[in-house]
Amino acid sequence: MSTITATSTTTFASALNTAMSDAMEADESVVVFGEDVGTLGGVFRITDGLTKRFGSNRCFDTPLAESGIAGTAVGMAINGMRPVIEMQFDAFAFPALEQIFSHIAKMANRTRGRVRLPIVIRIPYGGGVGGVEHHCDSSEAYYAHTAGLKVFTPSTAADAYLMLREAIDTEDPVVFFEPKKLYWSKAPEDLSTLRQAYESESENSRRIGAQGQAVVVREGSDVSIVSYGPSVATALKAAEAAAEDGISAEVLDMRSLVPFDEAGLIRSVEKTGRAVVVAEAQGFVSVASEIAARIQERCFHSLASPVLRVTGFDIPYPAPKLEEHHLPDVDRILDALDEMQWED
Amino acid sequence: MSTITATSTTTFASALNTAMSDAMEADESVVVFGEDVGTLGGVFRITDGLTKRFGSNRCFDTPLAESGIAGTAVGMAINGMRPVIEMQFDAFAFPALEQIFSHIAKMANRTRGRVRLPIVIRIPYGGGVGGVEHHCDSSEAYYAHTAGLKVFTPSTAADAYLMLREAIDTEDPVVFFEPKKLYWSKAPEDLSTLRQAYESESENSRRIGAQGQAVVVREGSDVSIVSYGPSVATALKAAEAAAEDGISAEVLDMRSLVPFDEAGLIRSVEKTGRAVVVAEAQGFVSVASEIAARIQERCFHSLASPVLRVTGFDIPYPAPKLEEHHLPDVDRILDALDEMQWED
Amino acid sequence: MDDPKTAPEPGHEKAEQASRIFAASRSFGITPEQYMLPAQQQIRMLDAAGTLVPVEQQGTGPGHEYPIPEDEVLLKAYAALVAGRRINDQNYALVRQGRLAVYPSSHGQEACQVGAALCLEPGDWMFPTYRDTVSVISRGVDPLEVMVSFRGDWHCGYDPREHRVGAMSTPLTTQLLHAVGVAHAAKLRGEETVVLAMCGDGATSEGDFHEALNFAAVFEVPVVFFVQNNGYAISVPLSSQSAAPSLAHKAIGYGLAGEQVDGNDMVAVLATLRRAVHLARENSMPLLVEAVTYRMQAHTNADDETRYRDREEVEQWKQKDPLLRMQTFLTGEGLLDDDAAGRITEAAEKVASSLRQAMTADPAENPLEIFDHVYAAPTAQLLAQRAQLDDELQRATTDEGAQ
Amino acid sequence: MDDPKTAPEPGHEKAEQASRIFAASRSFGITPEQYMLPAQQQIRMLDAAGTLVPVEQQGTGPGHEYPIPEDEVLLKAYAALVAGRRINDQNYALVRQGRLAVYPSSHGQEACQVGAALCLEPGDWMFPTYRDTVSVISRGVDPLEVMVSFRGDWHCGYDPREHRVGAMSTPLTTQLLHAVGVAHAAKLRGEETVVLAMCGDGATSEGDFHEALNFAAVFEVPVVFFVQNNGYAISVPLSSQSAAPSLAHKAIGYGLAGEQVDGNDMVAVLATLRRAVHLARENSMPLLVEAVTYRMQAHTNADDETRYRDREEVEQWKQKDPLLRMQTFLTGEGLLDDDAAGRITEAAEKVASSLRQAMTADPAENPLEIFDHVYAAPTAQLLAQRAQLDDELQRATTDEGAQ
Ligand SMILES: Cc1ncc(C[n+]2csc(CCOP(=O)(O)OP(=O)(O)O)c2C)c(N)n1
Ligand SMILES: Cc1ncc(C[n+]2csc(CCOP(=O)(O)OP(=O)(O)O)c2C)c(N)n1
Ligand SMILES: [Mg+2]
Ligand SMILES: [Mg+2]
Repeated sequence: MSTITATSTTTFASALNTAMSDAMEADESVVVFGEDVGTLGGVFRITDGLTKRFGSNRCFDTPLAESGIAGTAVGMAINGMRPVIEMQFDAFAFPALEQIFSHIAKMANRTRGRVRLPIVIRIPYGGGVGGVEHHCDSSEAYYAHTAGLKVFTPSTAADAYLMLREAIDTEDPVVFFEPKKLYWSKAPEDLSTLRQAYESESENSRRIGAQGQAVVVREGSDVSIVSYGPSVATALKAAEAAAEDGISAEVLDMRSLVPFDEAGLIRSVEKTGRAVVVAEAQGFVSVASEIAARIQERCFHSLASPVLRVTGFDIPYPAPKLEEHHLPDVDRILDALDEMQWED
Repeated sequence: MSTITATSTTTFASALNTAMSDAMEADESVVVFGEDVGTLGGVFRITDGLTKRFGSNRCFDTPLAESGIAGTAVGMAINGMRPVIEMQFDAFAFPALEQIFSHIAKMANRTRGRVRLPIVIRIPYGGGVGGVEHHCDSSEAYYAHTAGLKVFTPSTAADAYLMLREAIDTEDPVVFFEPKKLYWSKAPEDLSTLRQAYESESENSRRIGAQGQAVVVREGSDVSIVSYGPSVATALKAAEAAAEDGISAEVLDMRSLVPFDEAGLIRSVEKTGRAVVVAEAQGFVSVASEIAARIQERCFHSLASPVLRVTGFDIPYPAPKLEEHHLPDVDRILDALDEMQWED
Repeated sequence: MDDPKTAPEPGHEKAEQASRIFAASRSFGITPEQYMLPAQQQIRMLDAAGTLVPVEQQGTGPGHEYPIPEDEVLLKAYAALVAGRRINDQNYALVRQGRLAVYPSSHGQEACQVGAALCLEPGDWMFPTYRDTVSVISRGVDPLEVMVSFRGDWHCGYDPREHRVGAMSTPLTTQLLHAVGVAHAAKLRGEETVVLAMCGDGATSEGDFHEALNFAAVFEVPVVFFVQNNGYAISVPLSSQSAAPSLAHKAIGYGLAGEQVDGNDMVAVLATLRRAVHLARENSMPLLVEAVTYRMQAHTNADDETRYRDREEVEQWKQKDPLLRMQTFLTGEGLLDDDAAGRITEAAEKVASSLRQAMTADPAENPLEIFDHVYAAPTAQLLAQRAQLDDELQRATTDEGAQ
Repeated sequence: MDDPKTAPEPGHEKAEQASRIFAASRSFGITPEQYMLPAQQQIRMLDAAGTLVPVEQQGTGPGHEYPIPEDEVLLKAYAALVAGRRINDQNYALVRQGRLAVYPSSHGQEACQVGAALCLEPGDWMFPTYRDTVSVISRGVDPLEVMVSFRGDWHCGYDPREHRVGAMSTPLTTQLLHAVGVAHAAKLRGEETVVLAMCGDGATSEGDFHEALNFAAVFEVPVVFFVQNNGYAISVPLSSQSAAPSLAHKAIGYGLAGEQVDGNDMVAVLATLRRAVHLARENSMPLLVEAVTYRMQAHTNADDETRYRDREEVEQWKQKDPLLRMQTFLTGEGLLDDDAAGRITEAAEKVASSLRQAMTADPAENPLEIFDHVYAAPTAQLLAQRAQLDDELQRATTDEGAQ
């Protein structure tokens, strides 16, 4: 572990990198593979140095075929490995969807729990980085809808580290969504402290861990802004702006979409009585739809106003020059807050 | 047209078959292809007789590869054809998802409207037929979430005919979900009357048509049961049972998930003040979530009770012996009605 | 070709697999292309009547030699053939009696089914499809456990890890990649595990076929891809599936050796698969074996075969029945007498009748189990749904009681 | 092989494509296998120095003949090469200046780029990838329209139907199937449309490659699959991509003919592609052409090539520059003098400078357009969202005005 230098400032990217490296160190059945993850260290450099450190048996490039990557991961997991695979961009995971939906999600259930597949599918997602078409999608809804998959998406470097380690340690398949616009964001975080904290937990709690716990990233009393992944930062900024208008907004980071922390969600909305859900993906039949549906189901009598959604429009992701108009931003969240009935 | 005998009773299957046959007759750019759709007439016989009648240039078998089927449909549509392709079962469309998500849904937008793809993707879906694993999925959520696709699902033989003809005539790609448990259901329907009605409409209205119009299949005043596809029949039965308990339930068949008839939905729920959404698919991040979210967004002040959902559980589709426990049924809908606050 | 003399241009080197193939072909005095392409004719050891074919007509030659298995193995294969046929026909009957929901029969393909099981060591793995019931049973899995899915009780009735047999796969071709992954994991741990990956002729058209063969070749893992080409994918004949000279010709495109064998010739199937498994194990390399055979019954009971093939074609294939050919051969060679044949039939009958017995039971499945395996530990959401169903079931019982 | 003498077993007939290949091979006095496999060496007409290679060293032979194109065509190709190189390098510079978001350069691959365009008739179609800017421009599409996507203005800037050029495809390999569909539609209407389907070496590993070649062979449609094997898929070298003797060896697995050509030899590329297009058109059959070439610059500006290849390798390929080779050849043949060369350079400079000019403009896109093309007629839901954005934009303008 000494070769990874943990400093008191880290990027989201290096938190992910260190998480994989620590997991590989801790358990030699952890293997990392995908397109360009070996020599190059991934097009985002998230796997940088893993091949050098652990050898090309532990971190390696595959031929260019995503169904092949996911399908061989199934086989490796059947035969005792814990594969961590990378999809280069969100839309390029689509060729793997049959393997993911029909096998990765279902294998444990098909075999009555005899064959569990501890596979982590890492997917960089979201926009805001000026990417050309097919490089900016947010497709978490497809996976969250698919029973048998867990779906995580961290929004801070600390969570990037801890949640990726949890994802690797869990016996269930996890689709791990990494907001690519956060990769190079810096945070005052000491990875070695996180590592110690994580590794001192019991194996059992590591395998189950804090999974599915939403976290209140800003306390507030008037409205809950519910978000995850790349939108948490936007939600926080909106909460700050709202504070200037005298509105105390609580910001909730769901972190894990499956399992889903309904209790944490209810706690917040019952307190505030109002909710806005913020997410980048197109809003129709989305995770935001689920959150809104669930809030009204469970908190109906606490709600002073309908739950509103601020999401991407129901259009294919636009070209770089136009993406700012598509993505949820502070103003659009403030507009949603304005729409809420504040008279009472 | 004389070779197709329209009787005053028809099955859902023959309504679909006649719709394709009439569309092929009306427009020679309509071609039908997929696995086993030619000589065999499809494993459900929905394309029965088309090859015989129109020749193997118009209805033909492909090699066994769904991405190939969807991808060549893209090319054929680029080059002036109107392909109607069949996916043999719901889960077997998954290999085609990259072509569907990245091209079929996006081509018109990518090319600024210069290349529209009038492709119909027919997908038999849903359970209740004792099918083994991978044969009973309801995956409409994946498609409904994908901007650029239209998603239709008829629940009656008349709609099967009319909506499939509309789907073939529209300039946009349509994913056409056929509830397979309805295939052999009979209805007192005269297809030749429907044909005349359809063909007498103006080309423009045919190309846009009744698309996206929800329909009230049973009037009621106390609660709206919102449903589509295979669940409409269940919803109707539940409404009848509820009537015995003195509850007047309106049943709404959404018919088209994209475009989505928000106005029709609001109209019904504003009248009744309560809503239950019924669908077979697992409920998490589903079309039912969207409907519930949308109802509370738009009808918040008319709602006397939270919108409830009666859906499949969040599990992989169970084996035949256990599917009855998974699927929404009358009792479960009645339980949901019971849960609603009826005091006011 | 990859002759070391003409070194590839920089940046265009081939994987080691290529040089291994080159070395192998040299050892046989043939070109790498000749080594990778199938022999000029199907490998065949028994003619349609069951007589041993002269060596020079077996299709074998340098780089394409297939030693005939030992007598005990041939007898074992025959016994498995007889049992397999019995199981196929009994299941077919059970379906007609409505006691079984669905059964994709391999009647006519039993030589392939048995060969696939008998070519493997206990530590090896097999990845079967929905039609490979007889292979899975021949591998030693309890027949009843295999039938669980066709009876509709649960999805997969046996423990894949215990038997080293993948759950029978319905989404076509997907299992070939699982096979590659299993072999790759074994290789990384230094284990010598051969994996037999099975699919049909139709399934070779799926993209996963391509990706699986390519991954296996690049990773140099010992997977034998075994295609049972029975001429049809449901109603679609091979001519609408492929224009290749043979499916075995696909191998060279990945840098592996392909062979085509008479799939109704038990001796040839076993000889070819055993040799392929041996080469795979020795050299840690994948191979492709295509067996040409025929599905004698409908695709499943839901299928109407008369719509796409005529009786005459089926009759022609009846003349090449793998079971009869093997029986004639073994009898002719003096390996099988009436006594032995009787014992084998009896044993098969026993298996079949105990399966039939077991199948008459209709075990009550626990509905709540549908929530138990989705995740290692159920989520709060699933626990709530489980409680809902539990409540419904209890109310139903109470209602029944009240009636 | 598919010798009519040994008729296939009933139910196992091959597609007509197979018999057509058989007939063709017979006409050349070679076996179908020899016809479908690539020649024993890459087709090459110019050596690295640009001198014409003696016929017996060109790699050609019966069934693998490639007539050298006429002088005007060679000159036209040279002009396109010069323009292509100029565009590649200028775009590369524009990226460094931050005036262009991204550009996948085909510097070093221009012979392939130009060949792909010049082998087609106006009525034919081309399906390019993200790296094929120069092909698309050589085909006649306005350079500025081609650059729209790399500038981030919109996804595709030209009209695919007008130019019969598919929208440049980013999801790898998907476009090959579109090509097959276009050809199939044309065939069903009785039109003689050849479609050139382009992809890279890495892209051959995707399942869609397999499905496209197979569909094309079974449907017997005139698609020329053109693989630019530049040795790398981003950082992954060919040896980690394939163990096949060559990518052209994949053809036989689908029953089509494959050929490998020196992709830095403009004459050979053009000769091979023209012949392939001719055969495809004459026989309504698909073919596979692999061009061995090299990407001289990084994958895109976001890439750091020093991580996966050394300078020396790049230098070696510099010696085979397609532009210089062609220039030397044409000059040596007396087809190109300083005057003509000057005019060609000037013309290329003109194209480049007018593109540069146009690129300095930064057209304001209408944000509301993002709703306009999703469906033929906008849905109520999109109209509402459009109104929302419109309102936001108007309020923003008002706010600005107020400041
Ligand atoms: C991905 C996928 N597509 C379609 C199907 C439906 N299907 C089941 S079996 C079959 C035919 C398979 O033919 P083949 O591979 O030749 O095997 P055989 O049935 O002849 O043994 C089809 C199309 C499927 N199971 N999976
Ligand atoms: C389906 C898919 N997977 C991954 C990618 C990401 N990606 C873009 S280019 C590339 C490498 C392609 O290599 P090759 O086909 O050899 O073409 P080249 O870039 O060398 O021209 C990759 C992996 C993609 N665009 N599409
Ligand atoms: Mg078959
Ligand atoms: Mg390349």
